[in-house]
Amino acid sequence: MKKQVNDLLITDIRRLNHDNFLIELKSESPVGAIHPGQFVNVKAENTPSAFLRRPLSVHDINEDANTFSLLVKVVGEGTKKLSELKPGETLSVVYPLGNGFKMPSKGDRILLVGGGVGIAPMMHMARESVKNGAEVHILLGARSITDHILLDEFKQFGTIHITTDDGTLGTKGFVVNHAVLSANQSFDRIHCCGPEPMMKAVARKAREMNTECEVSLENMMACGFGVCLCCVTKTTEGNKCVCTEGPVFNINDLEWQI
Amino acid sequence: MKKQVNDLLITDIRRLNHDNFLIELKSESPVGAIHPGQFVNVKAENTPSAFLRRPLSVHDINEDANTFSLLVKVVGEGTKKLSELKPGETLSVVYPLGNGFKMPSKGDRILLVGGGVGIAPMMHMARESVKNGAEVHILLGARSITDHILLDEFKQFGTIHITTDDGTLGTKGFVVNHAVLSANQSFDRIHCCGPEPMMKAVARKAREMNTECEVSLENMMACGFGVCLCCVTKTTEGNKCVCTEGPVFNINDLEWQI
Amino acid sequence: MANLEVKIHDLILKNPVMTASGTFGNGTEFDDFFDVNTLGGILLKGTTLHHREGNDYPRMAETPSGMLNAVGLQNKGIDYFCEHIYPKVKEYSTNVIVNVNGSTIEEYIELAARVNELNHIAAIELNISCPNVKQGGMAFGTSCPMAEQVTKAVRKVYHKTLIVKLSPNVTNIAEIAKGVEGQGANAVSLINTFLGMAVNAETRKPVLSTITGGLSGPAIKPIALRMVWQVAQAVKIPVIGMGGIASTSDALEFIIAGASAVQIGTANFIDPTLCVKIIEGINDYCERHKIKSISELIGSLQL
Amino acid sequence: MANLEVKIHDLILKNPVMTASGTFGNGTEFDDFFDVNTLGGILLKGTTLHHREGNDYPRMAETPSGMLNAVGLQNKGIDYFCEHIYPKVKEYSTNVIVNVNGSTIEEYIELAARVNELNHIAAIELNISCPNVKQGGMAFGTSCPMAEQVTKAVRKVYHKTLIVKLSPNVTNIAEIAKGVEGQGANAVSLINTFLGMAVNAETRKPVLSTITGGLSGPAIKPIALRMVWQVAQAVKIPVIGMGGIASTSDALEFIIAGASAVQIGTANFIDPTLCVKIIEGINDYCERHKIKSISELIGSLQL
Ligand SMILES: Cc1cc2nc3c(=O)[nH]c(=O)nc-3n(C[C@H](O)[C@H](O)[C@H](O)COP(=O)(O)OP(=O)(O)OC[C@H]3O[C@@H](n4cnc5c(N)ncnc54)[C@H](O)[C@@H]3O)c2cc1C
Ligand SMILES: Cc1cc2nc3c(=O)[nH]c(=O)nc-3n(C[C@H](O)[C@H](O)[C@H](O)COP(=O)(O)OP(=O)(O)OC[C@H]3O[C@@H](n4cnc5c(N)ncnc54)[C@H](O)[C@@H]3O)c2cc1C
Ligand SMILES: Cc1cc2nc3c(=O)[nH]c(=O)nc-3n(C[C@H](O)[C@H](O)[C@H](O)COP(=O)(O)O)c2cc1C
Ligand SMILES: Cc1cc2nc3c(=O)[nH]c(=O)nc-3n(C[C@H](O)[C@H](O)[C@H](O)COP(=O)(O)O)c2cc1C
Ligand code: FES
Ligand code: FES
Repeated sequence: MKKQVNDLLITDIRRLNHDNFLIELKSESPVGAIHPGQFVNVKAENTPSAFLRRPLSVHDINEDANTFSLLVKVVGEGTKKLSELKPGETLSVVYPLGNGFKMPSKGDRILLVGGGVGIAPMMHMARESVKNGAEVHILLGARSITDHILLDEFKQFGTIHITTDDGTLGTKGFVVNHAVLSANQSFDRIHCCGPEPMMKAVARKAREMNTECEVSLENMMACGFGVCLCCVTKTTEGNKCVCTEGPVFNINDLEWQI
Repeated sequence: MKKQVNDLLITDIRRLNHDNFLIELKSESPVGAIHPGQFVNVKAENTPSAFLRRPLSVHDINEDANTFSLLVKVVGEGTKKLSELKPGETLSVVYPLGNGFKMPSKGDRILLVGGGVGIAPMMHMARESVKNGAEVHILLGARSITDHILLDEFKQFGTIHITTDDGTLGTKGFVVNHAVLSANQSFDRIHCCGPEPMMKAVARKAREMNTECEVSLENMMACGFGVCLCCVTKTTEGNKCVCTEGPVFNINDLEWQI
Repeated sequence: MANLEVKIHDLILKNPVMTASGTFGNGTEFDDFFDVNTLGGILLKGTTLHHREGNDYPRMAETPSGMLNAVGLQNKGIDYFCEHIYPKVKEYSTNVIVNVNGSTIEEYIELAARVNELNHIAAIELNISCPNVKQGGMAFGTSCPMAEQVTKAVRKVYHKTLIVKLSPNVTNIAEIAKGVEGQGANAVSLINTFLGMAVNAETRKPVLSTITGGLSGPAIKPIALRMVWQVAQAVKIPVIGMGGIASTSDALEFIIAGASAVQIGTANFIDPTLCVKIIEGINDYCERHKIKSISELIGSLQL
Repeated sequence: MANLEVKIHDLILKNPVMTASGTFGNGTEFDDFFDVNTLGGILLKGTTLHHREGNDYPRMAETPSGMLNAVGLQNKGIDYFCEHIYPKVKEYSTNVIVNVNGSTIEEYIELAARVNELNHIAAIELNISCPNVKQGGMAFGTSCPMAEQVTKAVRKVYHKTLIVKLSPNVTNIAEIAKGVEGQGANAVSLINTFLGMAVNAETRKPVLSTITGGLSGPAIKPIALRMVWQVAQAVKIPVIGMGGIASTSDALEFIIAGASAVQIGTANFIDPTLCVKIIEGINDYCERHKIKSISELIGSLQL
């Protein structure tokens, strides 16, 4: 799908909990062409401290309505401005960007791991993986029960596994403490998105389990389409741009000390 | 009244025509202490091209509700942002600023002249002048009939005289073409606010009529309370700050070539 | 309460927050907004030997996250200052510092000598970096030998704390800082404004009456911070940092980069109570980070 | 349609809008967004003799109305360029210009000689102003004698249009512009980024891996505009203006101040189609103001 920059109509905006919300955007090009794990780069408001665009994963798509949604956590001025938008307004979006996840084949058994707002790209990934005929397991980690969102939606696409740091829901501890991430489990592939320490811990487990593993990185970006060279990560083949050669990387290609 | 900076509640915001709107603000200090002709300095949104505050005249006050209003014309980014505010939101306001008009005594016959959005301070002035027992005439000029606003409101306080550049309402021409600004009229004082060429033309008439005349200037301001020295105008006593020693000046004190 | 006291040579500031010259009037303009004595110190507006009318209007242009000014040191001169302004500002219990400006070395000397007589003026800030005057000003601050010369000359007649205010419009600001340190400056303050320009595309005319003016505000903060860091590494005397400070975090960044104190300039125009908020914010930060004294923070950048 | 054609020595630009090196990749990254051939010219990303990995991540910090970058000239070197990039970019019908960077004069010479061989490269832009490399870079651009030396050396081996890109981190940019003009530069382009810095107050660490980086974006526009105006008055060769251009009005302001052409940099990141909008905007302006040829506008500032 060709990259484009467009003012897209906001068809819905919905607060999910204290700091997460969903924005639904009407696309001009067929959303079916967006690959799971790809992201968009948005500009809500020309505020001085949110000068650049803000990269956000495509959370889910709706082919019938030709809309896609973003799951956003409010962390600073840019995301706060986004949260104040209203349906009927438009948002400037550059999309689709990045490579996306490797898709499973029919019969593959895969595990999607999302920590915090890292669950964002996993809905789209789960939906498309099920379409491909894969068996999907979804491991979701958060600090506490009130931080877990969209569990019913995820349940549509596979088996859900939950952890909370404080034990208020599911297994107490981090995602890597969950039984689904242990050597007696066998997956064709693990796909992971979340805070870097969590992704590194999952990558370590995947190594132990001898399982292929992909992670989605969130480096700081200035352009999002490969021209500024600001977003690099070290790989076995030297610095690569997270925005064009990622955000999804196989852990074997990264120079992570794990 | 002590100057203050406060986030004031917007109690009403109302579009009057294509480019003018009214904002009503709930004051924390008694609005009765605001002098006609004083202004406020507001900050709607920290946008890069509207970096500084925006000076706006106090249009009118409501002592019962303890509110005051601003009459704003959308000319650029700052005023556009203001126009998008909603009742219930707050606006950061530094107020009250400047000197204000010289008030009439009982029985004085005065003429208020407003051109374009220069009519803004005249409602408050008219209201207080009537309270003082003055006879108030109000001359309002605009490009065309659709640019004339608030005529009914002004009528409460005195006799209205109208001009339009295109003759669609009242006398055709500029305010100085109106009969009320002619030597056979006698006023104790003329108070004028509008574009500079218009104020200069009125000042010239006032000289001819041998009538005291005050004008309210709109120089570019950075601070609004006398510390940056950016807003100066040349007077018979040298450069003076429009924000503290004005915005209202007696035309005899200005170095205008009229 | 953390201990926010800092020393700038003989000056004891109860906290590191001061106001920048030309953005705080003579302090009295802020009396309505807050008690000026809560500040670490105030810098009065630029004073010259003789009365100056300043430049013609327009003197200001807004720019992205900043502004250009071309005030041109409008002030009533040192006689008026001594007679009318000093009697008021000497009542402040905080440090009151005069910003002195000359078009020649002789003028700087005469001014400094006059201010030296005023008991309640704690220090002078030698402005060798004003971009808005035809003579002197920035010319002194953009040449190392001239900066040294004027500092040396003033040092002879001025016996209290001598702060030299540096221009950012130079290739090597650390070199100039070292130069004036060598001539007896007790502290350096930086930065003054960048020489900038605004054009009205519709009329094809400059926006400012003087064509160019001085750029200030958040836009210049990254460059100011870099210069403060470079200068703090180059000199042993205290560095007073400024340029675009608009929040507690901004002020802390300058202190961490090596500033012993900061000055708030343009941001006063937008929030006249900002200085007070920043003093409170710095205290909160210290408590949150278990910092007992602000001195632990100065130049604490971890490389 | 107004006539938007401008000449930069031997280069004929169909309009004065180019892209700034390091912000436009090799052009192909924009193919999805618009037809790159509609531009007056494109500046390819900085090329060095040898492969460079660039600096460590993080390389970017957002600042008020601007950004700092510390990319450090990541590129695959001139051999890779000739083999893999040149075959693609030579197909563009617009002017394609290579931005060359050395750590020594010898490297500049070798690079320029290599690019001289490439038929479809219309010009080189000699980058003597990169603030993000340890050796060379800005050191050449902040010293007049060194700027002259490198220009002179390159002039000997490079026979097409030679543009020298100036650093704003200097006391007197006009002096350096005159210096390189004297050594045979056919045009100067300015400005490169300002050396700036960002600090994270919470962690007390620099934000960038390299501590300092280059400031670009609208924040620097007023200073860039002033420098373009000063340089345009000092030299006879064409001036290419840049620094914070983000709208048609910005571009026009540079042209009115004396730039024969402009480059759009950081703003491409925010609106990848901006260049096209600015070309249209300039044409609209000319029609509205009854300007037949853009050349009437260049340096038309009314004082
Ligand atoms: C490929 C990619 C996909 C992402 N997907 C999502 C998503 O689906 N949902 C979501 O909520 N967030 C996502 N993020 C993170 C999101 O971009 C940042 O949270 C957002 O940019 C912060 O903007 P702000 O103005 O609110 O915060 P700021 O005030 O700018 O910063 C707050 C914090 O966020 C970090 N941050 C700021 N800008 C970026 C940036 N450009 N990239 C990474 N981190 C940044 C800062 O270091 C700081 O710690 C993604 C990031 C990337 C790179
Ligand atoms: C004392 C005073 C009282 C005023 N009262 C009113 C009022 O009651 N109602 C009203 O609508 N307007 C009033 N104005 C004018 C108003 O301040 C400007 O229209 C407004 O600041 C423009 O902001 P902007 O961001 O929308 O436009 P910009 O995009 O900033 O500029 C648009 C135009 O307005 C001019 N302008 C911008 N800033 C200022 C400024 N600080 N002072 C003067 N002119 C400026 C510019 O030169 C430009 O031509 C007053 C101005 C002053 C000084
Ligand atoms: C309107 C205005 C007037 C100024 N006048 C002076 C002055 O008289 N003397 C001086 O040394 N600096 C003067 N400055 C510079 C400031 O003191 C300060 O160095 C500069 O603005 C950078 O800080 P800021 O970005 O916080 O404003 C002035 C700045 C402004 C905006
Ligand atoms: C991410 C980035 C990379 C850059 N790389 C180069 C470069 O390789 N060579 C060069 O001469 N300038 C480089 N520059 C500087 C720009 O070409 C331009 O001079 C500067 O950014 C000012 O223009 P702007 O404000 O429009 O971005 C780079 C700028 C940025 C932001
Ligand atoms: S964000 Fe610019 S190259 Fe990746
Ligand atoms: S606007 Fe600052 S002194 Fe008047």
